[in-house]
Amino acid sequence: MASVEISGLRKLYADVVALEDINLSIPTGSFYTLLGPSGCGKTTLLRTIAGFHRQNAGSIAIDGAAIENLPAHRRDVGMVFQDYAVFPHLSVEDNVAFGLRQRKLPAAEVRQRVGEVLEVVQLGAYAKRMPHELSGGQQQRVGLARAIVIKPKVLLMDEPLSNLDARLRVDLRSELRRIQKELGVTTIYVTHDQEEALAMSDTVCVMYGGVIQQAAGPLDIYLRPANRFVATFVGANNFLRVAREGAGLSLVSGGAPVTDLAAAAPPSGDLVAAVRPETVSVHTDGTPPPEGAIAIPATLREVSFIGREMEVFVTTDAGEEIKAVSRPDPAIIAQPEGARVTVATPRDGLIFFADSVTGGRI
Amino acid sequence: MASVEISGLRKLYADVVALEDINLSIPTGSFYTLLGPSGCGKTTLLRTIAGFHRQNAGSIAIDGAAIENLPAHRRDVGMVFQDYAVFPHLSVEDNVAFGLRQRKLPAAEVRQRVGEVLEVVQLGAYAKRMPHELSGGQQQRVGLARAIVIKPKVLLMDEPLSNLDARLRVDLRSELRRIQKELGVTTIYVTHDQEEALAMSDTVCVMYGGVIQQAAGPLDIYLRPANRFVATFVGANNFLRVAREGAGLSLVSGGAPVTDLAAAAPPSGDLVAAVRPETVSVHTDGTPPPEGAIAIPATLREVSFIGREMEVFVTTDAGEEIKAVSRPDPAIIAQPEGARVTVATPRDGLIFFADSVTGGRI
Amino acid sequence: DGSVTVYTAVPQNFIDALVPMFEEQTGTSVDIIKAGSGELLNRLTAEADSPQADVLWSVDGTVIDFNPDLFEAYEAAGSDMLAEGMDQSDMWTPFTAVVMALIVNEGELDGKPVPESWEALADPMYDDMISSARAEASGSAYIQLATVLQAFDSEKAGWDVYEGMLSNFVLSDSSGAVPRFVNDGELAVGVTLEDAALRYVEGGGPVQIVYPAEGTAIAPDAMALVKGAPNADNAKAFIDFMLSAEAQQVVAEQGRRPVRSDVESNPALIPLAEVNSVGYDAQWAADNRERLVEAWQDMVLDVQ
Amino acid sequence: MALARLRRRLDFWGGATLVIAVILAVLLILPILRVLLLSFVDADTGGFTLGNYVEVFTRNYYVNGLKNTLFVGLMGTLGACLLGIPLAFFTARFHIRGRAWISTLAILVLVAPPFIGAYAWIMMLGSNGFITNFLESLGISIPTIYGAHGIILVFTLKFFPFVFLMTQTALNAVNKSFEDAAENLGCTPWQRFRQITLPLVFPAISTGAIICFVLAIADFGTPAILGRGFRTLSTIAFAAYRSELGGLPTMAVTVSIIMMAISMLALLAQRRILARRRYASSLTNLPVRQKLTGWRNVAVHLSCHATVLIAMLPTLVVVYTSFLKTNGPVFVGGYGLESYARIWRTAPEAITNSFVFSIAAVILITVFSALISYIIVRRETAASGAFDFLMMVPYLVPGVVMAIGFVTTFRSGVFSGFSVGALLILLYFIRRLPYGVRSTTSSLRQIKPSMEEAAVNLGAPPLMAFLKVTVPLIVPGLVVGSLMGFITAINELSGTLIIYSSGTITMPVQIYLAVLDGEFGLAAALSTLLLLCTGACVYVVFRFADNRESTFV
Ligand SMILES: Nc1ncnc2c1ncn2[C@@H]1O[C@H](COP(=O)(O)OP(=O)(O)OP(=O)(O)O)[C@@H](O)[C@H]1O
Ligand SMILES: Nc1ncnc2c1ncn2[C@@H]1O[C@H](COP(=O)(O)OP(=O)(O)OP(=O)(O)O)[C@@H](O)[C@H]1O
Ligand SMILES: [Mg+2]
Ligand SMILES: [Mg+2]
Repeated sequence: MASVEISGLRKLYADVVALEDINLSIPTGSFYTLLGPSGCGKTTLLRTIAGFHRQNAGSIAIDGAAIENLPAHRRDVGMVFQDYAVFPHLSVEDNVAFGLRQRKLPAAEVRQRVGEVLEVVQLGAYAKRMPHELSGGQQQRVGLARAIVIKPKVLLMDEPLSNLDARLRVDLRSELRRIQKELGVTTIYVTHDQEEALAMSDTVCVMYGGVIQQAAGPLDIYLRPANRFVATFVGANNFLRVAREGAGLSLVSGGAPVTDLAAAAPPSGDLVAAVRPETVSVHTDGTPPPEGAIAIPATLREVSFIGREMEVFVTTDAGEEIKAVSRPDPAIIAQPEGARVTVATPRDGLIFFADSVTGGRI
Repeated sequence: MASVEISGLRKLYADVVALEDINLSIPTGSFYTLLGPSGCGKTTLLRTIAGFHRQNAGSIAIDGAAIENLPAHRRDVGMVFQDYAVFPHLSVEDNVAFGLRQRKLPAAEVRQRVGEVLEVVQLGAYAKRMPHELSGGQQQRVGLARAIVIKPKVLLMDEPLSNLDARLRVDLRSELRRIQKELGVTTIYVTHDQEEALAMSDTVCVMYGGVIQQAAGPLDIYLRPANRFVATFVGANNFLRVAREGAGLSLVSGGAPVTDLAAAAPPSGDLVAAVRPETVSVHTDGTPPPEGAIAIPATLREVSFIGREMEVFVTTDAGEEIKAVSRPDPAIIAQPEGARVTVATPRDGLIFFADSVTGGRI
Repeated sequence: DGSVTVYTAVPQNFIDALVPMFEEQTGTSVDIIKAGSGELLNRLTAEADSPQADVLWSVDGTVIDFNPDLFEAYEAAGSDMLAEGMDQSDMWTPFTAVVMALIVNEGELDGKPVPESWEALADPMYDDMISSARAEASGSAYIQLATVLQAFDSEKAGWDVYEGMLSNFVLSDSSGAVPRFVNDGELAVGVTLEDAALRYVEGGGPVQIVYPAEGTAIAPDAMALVKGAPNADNAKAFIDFMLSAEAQQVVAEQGRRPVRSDVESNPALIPLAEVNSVGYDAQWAADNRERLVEAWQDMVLDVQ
Repeated sequence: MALARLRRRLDFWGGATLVIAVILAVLLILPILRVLLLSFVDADTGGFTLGNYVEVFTRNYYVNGLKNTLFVGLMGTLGACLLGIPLAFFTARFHIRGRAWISTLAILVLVAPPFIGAYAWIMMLGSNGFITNFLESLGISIPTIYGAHGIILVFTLKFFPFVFLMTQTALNAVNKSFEDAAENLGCTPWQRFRQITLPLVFPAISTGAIICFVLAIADFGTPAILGRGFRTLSTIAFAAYRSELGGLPTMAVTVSIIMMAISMLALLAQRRILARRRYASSLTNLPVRQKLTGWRNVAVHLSCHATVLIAMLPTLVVVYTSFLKTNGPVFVGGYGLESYARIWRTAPEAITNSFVFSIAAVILITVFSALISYIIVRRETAASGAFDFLMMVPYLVPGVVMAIGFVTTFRSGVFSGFSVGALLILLYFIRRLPYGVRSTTSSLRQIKPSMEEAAVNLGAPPLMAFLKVTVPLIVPGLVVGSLMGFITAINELSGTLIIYSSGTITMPVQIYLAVLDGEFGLAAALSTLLLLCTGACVYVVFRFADNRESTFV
């Protein structure tokens, strides 16, 4: 239970920059998630903290004490591995006891702590089993028990759920969060699944290209993405081209101009507007769009009914594609390809960005 | 392009019944999906149609001609394999040409048809590549091209997307559907992913235990499941216990009695009501449930924000668990665990079933 | 007491019979390295700086004459009892007299007459019926070659006969296998050592020994003290023992000709005096070895 | 700072890498270089010359040997493929009763003691062989076993298990969907086999064939005994080494180097061809074995069982012979244990030595296999690649070359001072180390690195993590590799023959000498004993290895 402070961290593989000027600060006891696409450096950051490889620059401090030069086996951070890494030649009990024995604790204490921790992960009855007699989810919990029994200052997890099937993944999500809260251990969690990150975290840290893009609470990340990349990666936004009209901004595809943000916009450079699919509604002749919303005429391209929701893909007259997601509406599903529709989104559903991969919000 | 008629099909492995009395009828050009959990017999049915093993009873007819006794290499059905099965020692071109050469077509025609089909699957530029130089999605398309180039009467696909990553899976879904429509080839498609089945199919055939449970259009399957199994497998329903009260039925967890269905209910045996999570709304003190809805008092257990939606788990006072899914509501997300809430669902959101795995709808 | 290291090319049956006797008599333990004589010489050359061996036992004497640097002259006790013609060099002591002979399996001759001379072996009717070791690889096969070359009027005449023989030969790499092949009926005739043939005769095999009419080699085989031998005294005792009447008696029992005048040959063999000798010139054989082997190697490719 | 970096480099693994590099340099590279140098030495003057090579490529005697070697090597390999591929296909695709038995026999054929098998063939198919005589009594006359065709027959039967086992393993891993897809696209079963299955297992077939080829051209015993006038490079090299002229074995070495070069060329050619054809196999979608019926079933069963039984015949003859009654070198009819009695008189030392040397070598092999495998698999340094490559070298270097290299390197100069026993142990160690490394490496590759990282993360220093987590997990690989090392070490002949000395004779050498003396009974008894030890090891390997058959190739 400790706070983590990382500053100016930089890591190269040969001449590939894997991490660039990473600065982050994690308060004691919180659940901190690194979220980002494949190759963005999440694993590298986690493994650098664990000491499996050395940074090229920067410092890592736990509770104020620098640890970046300690060898991995002396860092006192627990780690839960993506592939569980449960020692197959040791029983559940011996797996969990491994770290304690390494620390030369008295046998009685080892026994007691192993017992306690197995209760926490609800594996008490499995103490004598060998790993191959356990299911994937149970093995995952052995991996977790083994990491937390040593009372690490910080707990690291690298996509611990990604090898499990969809249902188990959702179940274990709550389970992991429960245990983390119960122990109050500061946790750094890696995932590339936005749903997982949003559901579990106190803070979500979105990374891209070895650089931190935004670190904030789940709702903030979702509703107020700091830059275009975050908006792309979290929330599956539509991006629409923006035209400058005198002092105002308007969508190229149509709709009334937006003026209130024009002042904040940079004097030059292209802009885009992000629109979340669930804020877009689709209207046929019979149902007019709501008053005050931005309405864009378009052609229906595809309607896909996927159960709880339907996905509607339309092409605006300006040739832009927009995806709308809503509860299924048989009237829309029944529309033929090529039907004329109007899509609408409320004004405050638009977020403007400079038009580059990581262009900032305006 | 042909119709498929299967009747009384039965298949045993040793003494395990894998298929029992399968009857189905697929109109020319339609996209027919077999959906069901692992082990329900989907692959067995598909491979029996392809001729990889022999049925124990029943008949299979394509365009009215019985094929069930032809050897596999003379059935003229195309097949796309789950693991692509692209021949690794042949180039893309040679893979696609394989079936044509087998049919001893003239070289010029082979060349021309291969060229055409590679354009259809958008791999024209890759003709000379070897399979290991292709991505998973591209290999999948080679497998598809190879199957369709022989102009099979029927196209079979066994979970062709399940080995691909989530994003590609969604992209290829539309792609496959587009190609199938373009060619108009009658297609039998196997999946265990309900979203995929609902999004792609003309008809979804839900199987369980080697038996067809329901075959209908996607909306019908989702909104009007024929039995409890279909309701469980498609739509992630909540199931609530039902009490008989005189001539009426009511939920054990509470809410006004439902009387109109009582007549249809069997005279004895337990019943359950299925409630789809997206029809359930959660209400705190401030916001009363809508008029006329069934309102159930409950305790909040967990709220999970997963982006576009939030999942709310509550326990009713009768001890039943209900999951509600809706657009995120910061007011609910802010509620502490254990808060008192009311959950509500409209009357017509309830579907009643006899309480057994495949209990019928009432 | 102590030990002695012996490099030897002698057949195993001599080792089995003689070495335990020596060990018992002197209390000296014997380490035996058994290999072909060429190989042994390679070893001795390689080890010249720090000799491992004490005695080289039972090799063609010219090998020793040819490499005088590796050995030390020694006059064994009992040298005065050597039979006539056995004492040929100061560098080495004779151990036995080796007689070259033919071994014949009459049953495999398909009715052809038993060959009685070298010249008969050259008769084309024996094509592919005669077993011989390769003269390039086996010491005794080389002696046989040299014997034939010496048995006729000129070397040229000898080569003519030998060429005929060689075209009838079926060659094997080891001389030990020659009588084995004949005994087992794989081939009908073998050019071999008298004592090797005798073991099959005594064992009850369907074979007989024939001495070529033109004469054959009666060649002493040699023992010598290795220069710088770590156990020189034991080595001398070993050589002395092998020349003793007692040991030579065993030699006779094993079918080799003893070198002492006071020990009789094995009664199963005809007396040595009755064997026609070519008066084998070992020095000539040694001097011309390289030339003869190359000629042999070229001839093999032509006639085989 | 620089000091700190050095300290980081020189952790336990840095040190181990260094030690191993030195050992490989001294025991492997140096001796081979010495031999290579020797082939450029003029035997008479001791100066540099290309004359040895000129002589080999111009004198008919050698050129002929070279041609013969290539001929029997290629034909033997072809024969091995013709036997091995169908057998592999039958056992992999059809239900064959006694499949385990077939594999076991094939493996016993591989590990049978060297040299004596050829003699057994003479007893069966020689001019007076019992099969020859039997057929003659039926009025059938067949050519004798001697000459090129006999050598090819023996090579075929002796080496086909390599092709068989490798191909079978590959066939078992071919993704079933490929064959289904071919059928779905209109292939009949035979078309499917030719167009899909065969190309897919071609890499395995060619690897098996290369092993056959390399072993066939280095094989000495078979052409020596069956060749009669037919000389190959291996018999020429041996004859040159044994020739009584003494002096430097320059011609022997030159001929050996040429044999080695041929092997290397063959291997490089195969690698080039394969470079574009590595197909990952599927471990989940495995083919199913088909049940055959009627005459096909009978024919397939017969051919499978007959193949391995015929290949096993020489071994059976050897065992049988060891129980024949003897008088001196002559078999006198009836059965007896004289041959075994003679072992106790003449060979107890050989038996002890064989075990002592092999076990000592195997202990070294075990320890170093564990370390080298770890460095190859887990440490991404230049050394890993170099070690991986070096582990192929001993497969290609004939025993004679290695041994001559040892003698020239360790009998004088800087590295002298090893006893002969120690040299033999080191020779076995370096020649058989690849078995241990290969098996351990594949074991280790299956273990995810996260295993060791987890241990380190839990507080174990690197060496401790290795001992407590890695080593227990690679035990099966280590055991299998070590036993393979043991089997091949205790059967080593060609190298031992050149190095052994006073008191260091081994069983194979004793067998070789007995055969040369025509003492076939003794040789047979010793061979039977050796076969027994080997068989016991094979049994243990079977119990430990996951993929038992492929362990042996
Ligand atoms: N050992 C290595 N050598 C060279 N480059 C590496 C190495 N490991 C990772 N990289 C590179 O560093 C970058 C970051 O990799 P990292 O594994 O941290 O990504 P990640 O965010 O964990 O991705 P994923 O979600 O796929 O696990 C990538 O570009 C990757 O290719
Ligand atoms: N070769 C076989 N021998 C015996 N039983 C089999 C065989 N193949 C399948 N089965 C059994 O038949 C049933 C149906 O299997 P099938 O492979 O058709 O299921 P599936 O619906 O395709 O499942 P999945 O989604 O896992 O692919 C299962 O109970 C399975 O265990
Ligand atoms: Mg990662
Ligand atoms: Mg399936």
